[in-house]
Amino acid sequence: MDTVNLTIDNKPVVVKSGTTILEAASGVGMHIPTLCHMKLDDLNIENKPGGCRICVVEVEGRRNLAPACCTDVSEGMKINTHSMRVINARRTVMELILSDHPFDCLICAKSGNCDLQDMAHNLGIREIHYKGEQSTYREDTSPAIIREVDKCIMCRRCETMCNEVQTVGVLSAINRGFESVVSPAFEMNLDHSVCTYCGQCVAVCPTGALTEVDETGKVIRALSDPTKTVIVQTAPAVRAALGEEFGMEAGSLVTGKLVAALRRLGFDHVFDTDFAADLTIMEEGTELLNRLGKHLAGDKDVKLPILTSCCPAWVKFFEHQFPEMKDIPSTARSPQQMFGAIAKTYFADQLGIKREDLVVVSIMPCVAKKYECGRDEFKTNDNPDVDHAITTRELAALIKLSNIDFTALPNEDFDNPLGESTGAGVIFGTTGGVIEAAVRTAYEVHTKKELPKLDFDELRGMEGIREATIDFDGLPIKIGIAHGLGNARKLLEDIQAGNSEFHAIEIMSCPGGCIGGGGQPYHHGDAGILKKRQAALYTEDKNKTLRKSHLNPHIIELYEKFLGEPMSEKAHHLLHTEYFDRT
Amino acid sequence: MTKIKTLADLRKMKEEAQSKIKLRENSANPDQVVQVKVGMATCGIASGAKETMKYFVEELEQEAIDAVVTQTGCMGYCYAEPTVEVKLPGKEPVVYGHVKKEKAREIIDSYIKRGELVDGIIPVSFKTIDD
Amino acid sequence: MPKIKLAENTVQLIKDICVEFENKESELINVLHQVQSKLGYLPAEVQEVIAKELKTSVAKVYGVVTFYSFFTMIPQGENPISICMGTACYVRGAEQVLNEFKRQLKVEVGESTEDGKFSINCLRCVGACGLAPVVTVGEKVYGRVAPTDVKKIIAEYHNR
Amino acid sequence: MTDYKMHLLICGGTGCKASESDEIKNRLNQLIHDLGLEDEVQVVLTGCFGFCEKGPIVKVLPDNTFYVQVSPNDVVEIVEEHIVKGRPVKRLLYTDPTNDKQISDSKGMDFYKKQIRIALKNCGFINPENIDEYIARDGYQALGKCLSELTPEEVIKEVKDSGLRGRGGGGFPTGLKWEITKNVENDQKYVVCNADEGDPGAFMDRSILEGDPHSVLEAMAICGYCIGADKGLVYIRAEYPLAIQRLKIAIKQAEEYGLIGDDILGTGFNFHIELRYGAGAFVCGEETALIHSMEGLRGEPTFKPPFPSVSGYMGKPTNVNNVETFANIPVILNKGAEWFSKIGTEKSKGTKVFALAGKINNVGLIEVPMGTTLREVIYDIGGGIKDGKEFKAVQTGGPSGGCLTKEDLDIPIDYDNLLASGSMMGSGGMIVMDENDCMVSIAKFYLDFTLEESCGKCTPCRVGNKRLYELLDKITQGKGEEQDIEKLKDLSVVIKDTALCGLGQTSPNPVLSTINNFEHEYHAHVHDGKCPAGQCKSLLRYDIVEDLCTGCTLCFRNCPVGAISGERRAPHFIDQTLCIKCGVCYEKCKFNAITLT
Repeated sequence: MDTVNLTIDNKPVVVKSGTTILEAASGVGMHIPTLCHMKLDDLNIENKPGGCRICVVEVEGRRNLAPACCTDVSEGMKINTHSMRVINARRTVMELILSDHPFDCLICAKSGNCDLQDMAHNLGIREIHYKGEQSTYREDTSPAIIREVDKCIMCRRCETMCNEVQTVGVLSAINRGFESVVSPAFEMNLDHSVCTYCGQCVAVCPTGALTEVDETGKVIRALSDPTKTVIVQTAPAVRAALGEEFGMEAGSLVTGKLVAALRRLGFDHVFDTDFAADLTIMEEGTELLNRLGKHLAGDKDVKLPILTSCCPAWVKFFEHQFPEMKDIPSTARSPQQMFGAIAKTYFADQLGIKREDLVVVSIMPCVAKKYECGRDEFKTNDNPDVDHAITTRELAALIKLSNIDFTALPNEDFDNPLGESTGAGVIFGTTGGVIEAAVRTAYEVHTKKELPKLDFDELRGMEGIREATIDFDGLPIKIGIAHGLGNARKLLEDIQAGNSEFHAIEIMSCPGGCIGGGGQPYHHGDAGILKKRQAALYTEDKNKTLRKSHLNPHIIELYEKFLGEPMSEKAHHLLHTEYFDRT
Repeated sequence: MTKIKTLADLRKMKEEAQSKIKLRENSANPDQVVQVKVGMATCGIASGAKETMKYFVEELEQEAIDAVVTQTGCMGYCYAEPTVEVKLPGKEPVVYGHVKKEKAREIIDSYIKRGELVDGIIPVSFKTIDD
Repeated sequence: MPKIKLAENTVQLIKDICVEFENKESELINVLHQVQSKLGYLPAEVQEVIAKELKTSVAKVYGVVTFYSFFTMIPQGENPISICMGTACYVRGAEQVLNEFKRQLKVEVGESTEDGKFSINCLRCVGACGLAPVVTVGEKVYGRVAPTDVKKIIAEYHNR
Repeated sequence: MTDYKMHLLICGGTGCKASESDEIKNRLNQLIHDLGLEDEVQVVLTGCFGFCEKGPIVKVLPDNTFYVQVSPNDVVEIVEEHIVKGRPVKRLLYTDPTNDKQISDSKGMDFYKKQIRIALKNCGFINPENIDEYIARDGYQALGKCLSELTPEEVIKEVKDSGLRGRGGGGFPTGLKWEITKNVENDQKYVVCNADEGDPGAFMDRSILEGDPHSVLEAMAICGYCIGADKGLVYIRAEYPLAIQRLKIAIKQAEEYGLIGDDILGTGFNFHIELRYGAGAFVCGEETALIHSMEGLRGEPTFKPPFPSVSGYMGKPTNVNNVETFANIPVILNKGAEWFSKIGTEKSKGTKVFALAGKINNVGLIEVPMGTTLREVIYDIGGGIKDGKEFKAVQTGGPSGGCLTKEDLDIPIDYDNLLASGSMMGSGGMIVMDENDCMVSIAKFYLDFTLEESCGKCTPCRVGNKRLYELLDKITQGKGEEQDIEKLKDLSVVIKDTALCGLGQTSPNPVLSTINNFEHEYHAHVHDGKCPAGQCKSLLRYDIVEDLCTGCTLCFRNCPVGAISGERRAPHFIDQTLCIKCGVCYEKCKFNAITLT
């Protein structure tokens, strides 16, 4: 490939042609600040509107300043990234952004974690010289996401996520000039829109314009209510990310500390969603084998592929966008909801208390889980199976609020019976993990043989759409994997067109799967963090003695004592669900 | 309409079309063509100016002389109607009185074609009839 | 926003227009032009139909509608009054004319009078700068309008 | 075939149509028919004559009689007097404002004397709805010659040699642009005509499209031949219904003659043209925004490179030129690059069309050779300042340009000189201002425009221009502070330096140029609380001179807010805290007892 010679701040640099100034500078240790620009390597996600103009640099011979994020280097270029002209321009642009931004940093949900705040600090803004009218908008609260549109700086990252990556199409820039802002159509509330609450907009917002609904207050209230037994479940992806909130290296596994922290917060029983993940495999795996069996027997009514259904944003996505296909996904509930259903029946019975007196809290990497636990079909007598779903970030806030020194905590173990899990449950937190867990169980159930090797490398990775054929002892099973709803849409359209040869497809709404969920600690545009979280989950899986869901002793016990067998009538009632046409 | 199939056809078509707006082209560049102004006020019309004008238009056209024949108001020489002002490219205008068909013929043949002055000039010398 | 129910033939009309443009997303602006010329404005429900037909998101349609000043979501008055605010008209007093219209009709720019007879809009240069300031009512153009002419112009339409 | 002895040309441009030129045409036709003269007299509705100030215009050929401000009621007189009796209708002739002399032949009018018409050569001369008349004027000859006798390289060389530069504002060499697009390899390319003329007060492109649509179509096809495109798109403002209609007719006629379509003139070259409509967004004049708009998106500009020549409409190489640029092409190819390059200045060849507007006697459309001075344009062609007022400034380049002052009157107009004097060529709007125009208000007016037309994508334009506007507004309200003028300058410089597209980068120009040339006016507003031009209402003060007031109570009775008090037959008094400066008292007072300071 051709190379280009240039100088950046008087340093000679040689880079590949087609490199942007931003990338070239970064290569020599000059980190030009950016605000709207976001590039998630490996995920093929890029937001490059060139709109914020924070990254401008001086290029010798050019009339005006050049945006580093979208200007390619050229031979002989002489770039100055911090001349007086540049600094002056950059500061003025920042002042302009701030002049149309509320000054409530101290009480903003994003305070301390805000790209805008950091950058204003780094640019040494001490005064706004250009004050004037500020745009004001109505706040929009939905079951999962809050939009404080006053704080929108038109970086368009959320728009890119919502349209190009997720193809949900709820958010768009509207109006123009000073009035322009990112909004749903007709400035309607999110809960009137086709929003899936995947939370990817929240994950990338550089300000406090998009945040999750904060339910920590409700959790504190429940914990301090002496009449309630409060139990907690924690999703697989949480343990691979929570440490980041306490300054730990990305990819640190903090399962033991997490359990310890939850116990110190006052939860009566600390359980694991991984347990429910194993349960999901029992149900979903059985459903797959049933459908497959009928299909192989020539039953024309049975539909394949079967699609996973543990992701609530994905469920809402197809209910809105592909309602005619709502009989294809597995009817299995998500692990969060299976956990809630079992907790409020089986476990409440064990404790001898009424379901109303048992409060189930879940810690999720996800904002859509807040919406999911509020769905009517997951309630009995108006009492939800899961009472409150809080995000990894909210949990971190709770821990800080409760004066717990997280990093100094000892490692503790989950409680039983709903705390035991296998490695198969752990990898639910990454793209490819659910289907790998399902394969481990389905293979052994179907072939009645033990798997020679448990690591299915062909199902792992970060490619947006992956496919693999697994040999079920002579029966080739075709598997598809998609993460990111845009990728899911492609597979769905193939199915619609009759071009899909898959037997089973795993779909996760968030790029990377739950490790990249909208409720996780902010990645601030660094996709490397997601890969480290993913690696952490595979490590945890490897270190487990049990790595196949059907071998989880407490699952076996649950079926023996309570459910009977997978897909039994009771299982059907508690662990399966139906889908609705939401168009 | 039929399609024009070649450049040659287009060129031919242009020539046909040009004749239709020749009057406009010539009026846009009157200095390059012969200008004939016929006094067409009441007095002129009564004295047969209309026929004179028609004669000029038709004859000049037939002989393919690029010319602009216009009518104008009373030139103030009612005694000599019909009056006609002729201006050759690059020359001062000349006004002729009592121009009927025969005189017009003479003006065309001698003055317009060969530039030889003809009898019957009304001495106006410095003013054109528009003033 | 009050929901309106579109008549079936209106929906069909919109669908037909979309078909005329092969239901192509890239023809959105042409479709919006056509639909607005038929219906007079582009209410939310209409945009929803268009989004569906062109297989795009309604947010995107709304984003486009609100970007271009030519598109409106508010029904126009029977007699849409437009005051040219191009430079030539401006320096020759268009603002005073506009204010007089606003005062007489008691509406702001972009609004319609209560009886639905008039609506006021500003536009940029109709290219009749020689007649500045220019006001159009429907198709009719009024040139060299002074604030004192406003009453007369309104009266022309009042009793129709 | 009828050989008409007399042609009546009626201006059918938007301006004159607004003044009922259609009705004039109908009545003329009717009367001529009634008199049985339809074989003698041809009535033609043409494009704009340019002399919009005095429209509607009726021109009688062959004698070139130029009637101004004709109303339908004048038709009878024109027919009876002029056509039948040959006597011009004197009262409808144009009167030269400088010497009160009536001029009958348009050739004698100063307005036309200094003009050279290339882009406008057919405007006001042919019937734009009749392709034959275009063909009669060498129409499609250039296309025919290119397709049959020249290679694309040869055509591009001719365009390059002519020195033609883009007339849309930037002044990029047209031939070079074509060459760049030609050299990008792709199986599909596009030619786009930018007819999204949005500068307030500019109507050059509209007039060309209305008066001579074929010239643009022909040029687009030539461009398509050169760059290897078989599809052309005209992006035109929806606000130009007449131009759209004429374009549609022209496309249809050209298609019927096979001059557009497949296998043009038997050469195997295919070229189709479609229309795309703007929807009221000035920023769509910027080529990347225009392309997005054509794709059905919000008209937001994107960073260049990639330039449209490489990746444009639908991601394909696209050559975008504006209307006036295209209109020059057939003439250049017919008359030769050498002929064209002799007109104009060293670096700016040919002519430029300007829309003259504002406080000038002859508002209208003119075309002058590059290098003509502002003085010639304003005083000779434009007939000087209206109402004998004093010239103050002229704004060129619209909201992206700047103002030029008395000192600049003798600068020969071309791209480089205008830039050097702090303005720019722009698309050709020229707004003349007189002593009564407040330059701070003018800057505010342009900022208001930019603000409303900003797409909102980049911070400097979205927020920066808002802040500039607010500062200007503050100053015109008399609330300006010492540091505000500096702030205006500083912020303007940063916006120019950092905005994403041409609209944003040039939006502070009116501010900078009015500060550069009229800083004293800004100071007067800020320091003395005065608007020297007497335009900023908040800074006006009406007072009653006691000695002159007779106590007639007329002002008292007319004041809409009750700000005036006083006894009958005793001097009255204005309460400045209540006064809204509407000026009614000033107008009503019969004794000149009210002063305005």
